[in-house]
Amino acid sequence: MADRVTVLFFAALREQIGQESLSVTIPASGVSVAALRTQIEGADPAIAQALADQPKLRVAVNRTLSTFEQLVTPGDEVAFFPPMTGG
Amino acid sequence: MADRVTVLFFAALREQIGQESLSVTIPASGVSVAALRTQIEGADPAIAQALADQPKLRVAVNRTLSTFEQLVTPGDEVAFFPPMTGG
Amino acid sequence: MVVHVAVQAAPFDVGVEAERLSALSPLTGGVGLFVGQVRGGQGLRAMTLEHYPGMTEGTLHALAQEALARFDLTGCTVIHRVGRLEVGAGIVFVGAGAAHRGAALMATSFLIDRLKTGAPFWKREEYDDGRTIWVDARETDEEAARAWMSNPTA
Amino acid sequence: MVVHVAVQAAPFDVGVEAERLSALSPLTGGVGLFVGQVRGGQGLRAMTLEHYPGMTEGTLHALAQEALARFDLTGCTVIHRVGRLEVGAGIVFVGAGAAHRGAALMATSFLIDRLKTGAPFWKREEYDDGRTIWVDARETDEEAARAWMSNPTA
Repeated sequence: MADRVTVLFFAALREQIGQESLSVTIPASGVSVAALRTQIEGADPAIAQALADQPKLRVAVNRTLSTFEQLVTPGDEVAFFPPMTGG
Repeated sequence: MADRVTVLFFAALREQIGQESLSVTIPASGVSVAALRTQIEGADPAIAQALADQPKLRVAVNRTLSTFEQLVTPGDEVAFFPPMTGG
Repeated sequence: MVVHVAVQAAPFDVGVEAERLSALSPLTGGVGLFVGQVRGGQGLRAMTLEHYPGMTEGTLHALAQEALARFDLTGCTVIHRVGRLEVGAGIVFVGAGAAHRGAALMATSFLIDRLKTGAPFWKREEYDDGRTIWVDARETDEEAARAWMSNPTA
Repeated sequence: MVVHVAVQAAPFDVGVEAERLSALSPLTGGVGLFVGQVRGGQGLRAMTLEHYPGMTEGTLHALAQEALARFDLTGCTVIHRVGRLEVGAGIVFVGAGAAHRGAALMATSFLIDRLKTGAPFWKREEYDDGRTIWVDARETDEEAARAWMSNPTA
């Protein structure tokens, strides 16, 4: 329970995956966003497909837009989503 | 009475001259705005001074911005004013 | 493409004017608006807006039509007040509706830039110490208006 | 310099928001405003605006602060609606007050350009024939946002 991150999906991604959040165990030392992505893709083919269908996938770590190199540590909130279309 | 134009003054010009309109007799064949200006300056030193005090004097003939070369014919309305400052 | 133009002593209602533009067409995606108001400071108490009654409305209509011709709009509005206006009071309202925001925002800038030096209004400022001063046309305003003239396709 | 930010399901009142900006300071000479609304056509019936509740308000506040840092403003406002909105309904309101119109109008453009691709909102369109489509980010919107990034002093 301690070494977990919350993963959120929004918009088309949430709809395609059919769930809006996951709780994922990671090493206490942390992983990159890219490694976290590979981990959740490996665990669920529907997630792998949905993420692959987003050529311009965006990620936010702790509610701030981030890169896929960003380090994620336990307790973080990581959100994946398509390009934003507000306004 | 037939060969007259109405001359209007606005803003600082109106205030300095102390009147807002004149009726001026011109030749039936018309005159340029520049000639009309010379005519009214000659008739009233206060007008001459007020127009001279406006280095960027503007003129409208029949309610359309015009040049000083524009021909003015009897019945026209000619307005002199400083640069406009709306908005 | 609907034009609404008014020259009036009464205040304008920005909410009503915004709604007028929003409701012009179901194809409107964006509405740009600008309100100019009497800016205080340096002891300014009020301004009096003088205009050339016979010429003003025609000039504003021509300006609105030029905006319609230049930008892809669903409509536009120009309202200018006249008379004595205290600090904080609205002087001018311009707005434009369009399918896309770029046209709406460009037309809004165009209308206010051109109106500043291209319509027969004059401002007389009134200060706390009793001085009254006719506002000089600002060179930057004339440049802003000229920029639109030298760029007729924007 | 006062910032007003809101994320809400309820409609916004453009008149109230314009007045809020006008009244911020006696030194305000101009207020720029923009309203984005659901554009109809091609059988579009409504849109649903989804957002990232924990992130949205912070992003909008950061955007408003960036506008204050970039332009000489008396204040600015960003309001974005969420939920289902029918054709003609307001989606977004941005506005900025300033001593001079240039800053107010530039800030208004900046806020809407950056908000389009820089805040966590997503639009799902709903058509008369029952189709629903997630709106793709437009390349022109991303260019408009990038233009402000490569021009940090404007």
